[in-house]
Amino acid sequence: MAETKGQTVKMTRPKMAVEIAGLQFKNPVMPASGTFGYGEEYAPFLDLNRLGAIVTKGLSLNPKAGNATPRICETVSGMLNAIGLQNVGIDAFIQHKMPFLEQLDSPVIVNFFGNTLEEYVEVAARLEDVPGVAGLEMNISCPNVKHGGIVFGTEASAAHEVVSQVRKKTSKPLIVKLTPNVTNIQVTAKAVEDAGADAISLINTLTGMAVDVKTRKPRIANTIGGLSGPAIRPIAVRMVHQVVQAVKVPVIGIGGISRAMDALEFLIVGAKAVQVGTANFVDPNAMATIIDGLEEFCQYEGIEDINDLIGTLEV
Amino acid sequence: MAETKGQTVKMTRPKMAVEIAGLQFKNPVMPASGTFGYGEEYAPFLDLNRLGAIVTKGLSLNPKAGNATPRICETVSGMLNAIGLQNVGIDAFIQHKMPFLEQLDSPVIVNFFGNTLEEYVEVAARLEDVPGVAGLEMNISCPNVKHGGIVFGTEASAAHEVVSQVRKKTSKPLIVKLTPNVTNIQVTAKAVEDAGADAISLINTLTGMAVDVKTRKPRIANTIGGLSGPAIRPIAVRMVHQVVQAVKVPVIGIGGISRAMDALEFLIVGAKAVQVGTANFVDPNAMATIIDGLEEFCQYEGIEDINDLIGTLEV
Amino acid sequence: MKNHKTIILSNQEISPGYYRMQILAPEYNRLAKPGQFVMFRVQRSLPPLLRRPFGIFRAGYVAPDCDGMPPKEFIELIYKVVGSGTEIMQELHQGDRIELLGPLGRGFDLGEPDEEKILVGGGIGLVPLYMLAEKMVANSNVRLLMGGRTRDDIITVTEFERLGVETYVSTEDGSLGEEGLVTQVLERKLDKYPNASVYTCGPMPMIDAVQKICASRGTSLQVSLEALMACGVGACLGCVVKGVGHSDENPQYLCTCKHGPVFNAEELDWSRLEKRDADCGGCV
Amino acid sequence: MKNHKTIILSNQEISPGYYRMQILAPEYNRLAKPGQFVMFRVQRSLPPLLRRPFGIFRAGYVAPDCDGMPPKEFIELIYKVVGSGTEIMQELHQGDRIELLGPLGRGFDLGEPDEEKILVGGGIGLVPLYMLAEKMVANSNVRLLMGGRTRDDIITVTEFERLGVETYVSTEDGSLGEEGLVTQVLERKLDKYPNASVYTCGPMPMIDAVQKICASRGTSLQVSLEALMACGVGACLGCVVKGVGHSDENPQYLCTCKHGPVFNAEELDWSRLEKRDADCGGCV
Ligand SMILES: Cc1cc2nc3c(=O)[nH]c(=O)nc-3n(C[C@H](O)[C@H](O)[C@H](O)COP(=O)(O)OP(=O)(O)OC[C@H]3O[C@@H](n4cnc5c(N)ncnc54)[C@H](O)[C@@H]3O)c2cc1C
Ligand SMILES: Cc1cc2nc3c(=O)[nH]c(=O)nc-3n(C[C@H](O)[C@H](O)[C@H](O)COP(=O)(O)OP(=O)(O)OC[C@H]3O[C@@H](n4cnc5c(N)ncnc54)[C@H](O)[C@@H]3O)c2cc1C
Ligand SMILES: Cc1cc2nc3c(=O)[nH]c(=O)nc-3n(C[C@H](O)[C@H](O)[C@H](O)COP(=O)(O)O)c2cc1C
Ligand SMILES: Cc1cc2nc3c(=O)[nH]c(=O)nc-3n(C[C@H](O)[C@H](O)[C@H](O)COP(=O)(O)O)c2cc1C
Ligand code: FES
Ligand code: FES
Repeated sequence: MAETKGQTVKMTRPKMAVEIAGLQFKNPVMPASGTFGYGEEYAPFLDLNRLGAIVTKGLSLNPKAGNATPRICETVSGMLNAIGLQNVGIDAFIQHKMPFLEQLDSPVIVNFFGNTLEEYVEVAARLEDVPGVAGLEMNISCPNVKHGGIVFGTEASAAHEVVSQVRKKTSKPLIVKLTPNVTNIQVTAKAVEDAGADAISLINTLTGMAVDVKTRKPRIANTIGGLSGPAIRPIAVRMVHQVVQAVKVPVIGIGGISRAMDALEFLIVGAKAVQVGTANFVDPNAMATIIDGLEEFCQYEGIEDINDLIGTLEV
Repeated sequence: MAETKGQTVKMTRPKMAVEIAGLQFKNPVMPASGTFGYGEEYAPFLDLNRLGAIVTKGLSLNPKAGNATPRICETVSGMLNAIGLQNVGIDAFIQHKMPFLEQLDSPVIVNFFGNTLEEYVEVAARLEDVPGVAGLEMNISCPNVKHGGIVFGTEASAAHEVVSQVRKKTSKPLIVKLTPNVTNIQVTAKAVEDAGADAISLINTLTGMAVDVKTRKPRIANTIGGLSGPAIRPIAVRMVHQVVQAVKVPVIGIGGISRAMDALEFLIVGAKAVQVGTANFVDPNAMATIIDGLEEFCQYEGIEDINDLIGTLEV
Repeated sequence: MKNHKTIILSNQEISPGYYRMQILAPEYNRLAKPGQFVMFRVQRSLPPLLRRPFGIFRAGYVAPDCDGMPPKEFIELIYKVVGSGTEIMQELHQGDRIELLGPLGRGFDLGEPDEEKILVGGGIGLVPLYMLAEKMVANSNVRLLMGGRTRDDIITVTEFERLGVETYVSTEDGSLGEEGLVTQVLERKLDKYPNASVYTCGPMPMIDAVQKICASRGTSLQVSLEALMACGVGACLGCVVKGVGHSDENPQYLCTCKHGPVFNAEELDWSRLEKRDADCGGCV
Repeated sequence: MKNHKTIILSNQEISPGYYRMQILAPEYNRLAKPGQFVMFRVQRSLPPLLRRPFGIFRAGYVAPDCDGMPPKEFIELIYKVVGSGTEIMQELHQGDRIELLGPLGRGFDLGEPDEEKILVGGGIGLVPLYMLAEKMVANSNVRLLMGGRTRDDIITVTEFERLGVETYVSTEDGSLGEEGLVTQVLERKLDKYPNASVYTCGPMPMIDAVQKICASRGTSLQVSLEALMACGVGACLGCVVKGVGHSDENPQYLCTCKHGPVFNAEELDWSRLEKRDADCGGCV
């Protein structure tokens, strides 16, 4: 049946552009923060201008040392990481990394975080006037040092407050990235929407752990790390589905996307764009292949504009 | 180094028995509820008396129809299921399934659930005097129909109440099985310990979803299902680790165990026993192989009693 | 019913996208009944995680080595490459290690001797009909009505003919045999042999049409169903179909793996049977 | 630095548990520097999910077919089977499709001509030293001190000898060469050639001992490190080691994949280097 469709469509190229919070993306595919460095690391392997957007490694006010090693470990169809948000700090980023990113066509989204509410606000403020920063992605999966280390994103009220404060300081499109380690993702999603988020991205990693049975030590120095990769995709699709039902702002789907087929699951449940994380490590060209695959799928199915595919789940 | 150990140990067989809530298990390996039918289905493939215990399919007061099909779907290194707790009901179980189970050496643990608090209590009460029922495993991952369908196990107060009520009606060892779909597993664990659970088992499945991109339909009729299998193991190990830190009652580890190595991760973080679920489908002999593997590991590492291995994580 | 760790004897493409795999399978020639199936696993491979169900096409003895040892038993599977698991299967070679759980399920009832027998196979659905025909030809007239989308879907017909089965081929695009649906042929044959019993396996829409035809004529019908399966042994309840007495209060589910895959048409609640194919294409 | 989809030319066991794999690798003979590595992936295979890092043992040209085409380039890896990924690698055959990301990282600095060069290799750590020796023998005396636990761990020594490298073998159990640690031999050689430069790769405890010896004598040392890697290109920050100026306030991390795997010993903070081996044995 699909074949008949394939034969009958005119071979015009489908429209692939999507818009999120006023930002224009030439296609709905972009890297997930922390898996693509500051962009330049992947320039030898992939035409960065093909991407819908570039999303940077998460940035904090000051340079951050991160965790002890070992920091990563492969698990079944996934990996654990506890990099500990090591980064060069916002000033060094602006000075040393932005010049490269600024010259790209693709919009640059800066992912950032803080260990206190004030730090979140301060980082957002510093990014306000930086040329070439198209939008912000706010990672609320960080422990709130002032409040006993509870992760901002796991308490709707804390999430609401930190997003509200940041919202006051930035006029840029603000994407809030949710942690999946919660009982009810719709509650946090609504809280951050209510606090002024222009869009929501999810999921960040699921907390996990692996043990080396010979040494009896955790496989990563930090004991607990974040699980990513194909293994988590069903959880991510479920959460994106739930969030799309709960909020009006656009949603960006993340989690275990390696192939166009995987990206399609997220688009069909209603994500307007997707981010690709761990798959970049497996294949530095993964995003290009996914973009091609999405285009082919639309062509094959006779979909003229990828927006016509978004949210077409039949329940 | 391990080899030197292997060479120097005397070849006496390690002690494999563990005790949980007064129950004696000849080894720490048992099936996870719902993946082993009522035991008899696997009798042709495996000597059921080799198992530490038998855990039945989840039972409710009345026969339960379960969900529409398709009910299962493979995902990357895992599977989704939405069987919908189809079962024969407690009376038919006692009449038709117990006679077979009663003649086994291995203790029989009956998994049960309810859609209301009263149903939980009633099922436990009916099991109280059934000969051959060694213990109960209470599945609190069910929607509480009286309270807007919120899953009992996702609210510490609801979990506390239902376990307290059941505790009053049963003198049998009571294992409470936790859902992993919560922000803080330690909170639910403490609540059910406080309510009188003799032991805690975890994890039940993580909610997930998969989409057929051609038909644009969810792959399982129920839209959302439970994710199990190797993919979820890191999440399960992390949660068992956290629960062991939080409670004094013994913990049974579940989630993605296919091999002895996997079971060892759980024992090392402190589980006194493990349950094997999805792996039974892949290899009906999996539990026997795991038991053999655990014994070999102990022998090789010079561990005389498997209890000496439990909780030996070095952080 | 056992789990055998065994090896592949051969694995060959017999039509575009269709493969025939011969596997060393102790006890199968003696034990396997027509319509039974196996749960197949590539040893130590992941993905796929779950085993894949396949009907037994035929069982037999490998020509004995001149070593005085008893001859070895084998089975043959015929499979179509449709997704992740069968894609891996097509790459397997002689000597590769696999596992078979089986023989599983309830097979066909052979029916009365001397009765007219009509087998209706759609595409790969013809697989379980071969052993059935093998047993039936001894004492009945057996006709095989074989349908497919196109000529590539028509497989092993000559093998049925060699058994002495009369075969009738139809394809939807007319590229082989009669143009049209196999059910047209069935109606004609039933006009001619109104007392025949029908046995069918194939895609759900075909089975459904066959059921309607047989029900309207009061013809005895056995169907072999497919369903998504995790365990294959009645433990997971993933593969259920609704029995004729089913209601929500009094659920009467039948496991395709254990109570089937072959059912008498009257056992099933046809109004509530899922009409979509089990096909889960590219799930993983 | 590219991702090549390419094929295996050969894959053979050269000592129990050690394999040599030759891979078609365009541009590598021209571009690869001693000490660089590749991220290897079995195409379409999962597990393993992540690529595996391997040093480049040697690069060269395949003997040209008489077809007038320019000769094809290859590289050789030598790997030890230790876990899930290398277990799959050992089953690969000529023609199997794989992917190579590389050549990656910073290689060895060849040092001054006419200097004495001492290479210290432990087990599989000898891999990156071969290309290094190949380049160095043109203008320096090169000695290879090769250590292992037992004789099976001593590989490719004759190949080094064929280059004109003087080799000294030691094994912990005395089953080949001198009994004891390779560091004993190093001390003796440094007594004799106090101005030599040292280049080393091997297990962490060995590297650590070599570093202590060289530091105490003021000997110039380059080390090739191993680390768990996800990306291989400096993006994931999984593979970091602490640089000599590192502090929590002013983190100075170096990526083993990008700033290494070869480091001058002075660049690293040896007091804070993880002493345990990267080996993650059987993680998956
Ligand atoms: C009793 C029985 C007998 C069968 N006999 C044959 C046979 O002889 N020859 C043959 O080619 N096929 C047969 N099938 C169908 C066969 O099982 C599927 O084609 C096969 O499982 C597809 O696996 P895959 O990994 O290639 O496809 P994928 O689509 O990647 O599989 C994903 C999941 O869906 C399941 N699935 C997909 N299609 C089917 C299907 N049609 N029926 C059941 N499960 C499915 C798979 O088992 C797997 O769990 C039979 C099915 C059943 C239930
Ligand atoms: C720059 C570099 C060069 C290397 N060169 C060689 C070589 O030439 N020959 C060779 O045999 N080995 C080499 N190694 C080690 C090799 O990468 C590992 O032996 C291999 O990754 C093990 O994979 P596995 O799946 O078999 O083991 P598993 O233990 O199953 O692997 C699990 C995870 O741990 C990682 N891992 C395990 N051991 C190591 C290790 N020692 N170093 C880094 N990561 C590890 C794997 O990459 C994987 O991500 C090198 C490592 C690095 C960093
Ligand atoms: C090594 C690594 C580092 C990451 N760093 C960040 C980060 O700095 N900020 C952030 O918001 N998410 C970070 N993430 C999470 C990813 O952006 C993404 O949400 C997650 O990995 C799930 O997607 P995947 O399965 O495609 O990898 C990181 C993930 C990995 C694997
Ligand atoms: C098909 C299927 C049915 C299940 N039915 C039940 C059940 O009735 N009661 C219950 O407590 N858990 C049930 N579970 C959850 C398992 O007992 C187990 O907690 C979960 O599958 C994780 O373990 P695994 O990864 O080893 O499968 C079921 C799981 C599967 C896959
Ligand atoms: S496949 Fe598990 S019950 Fe039929
Ligand atoms: S391996 Fe990713 S930064 Fe080095």
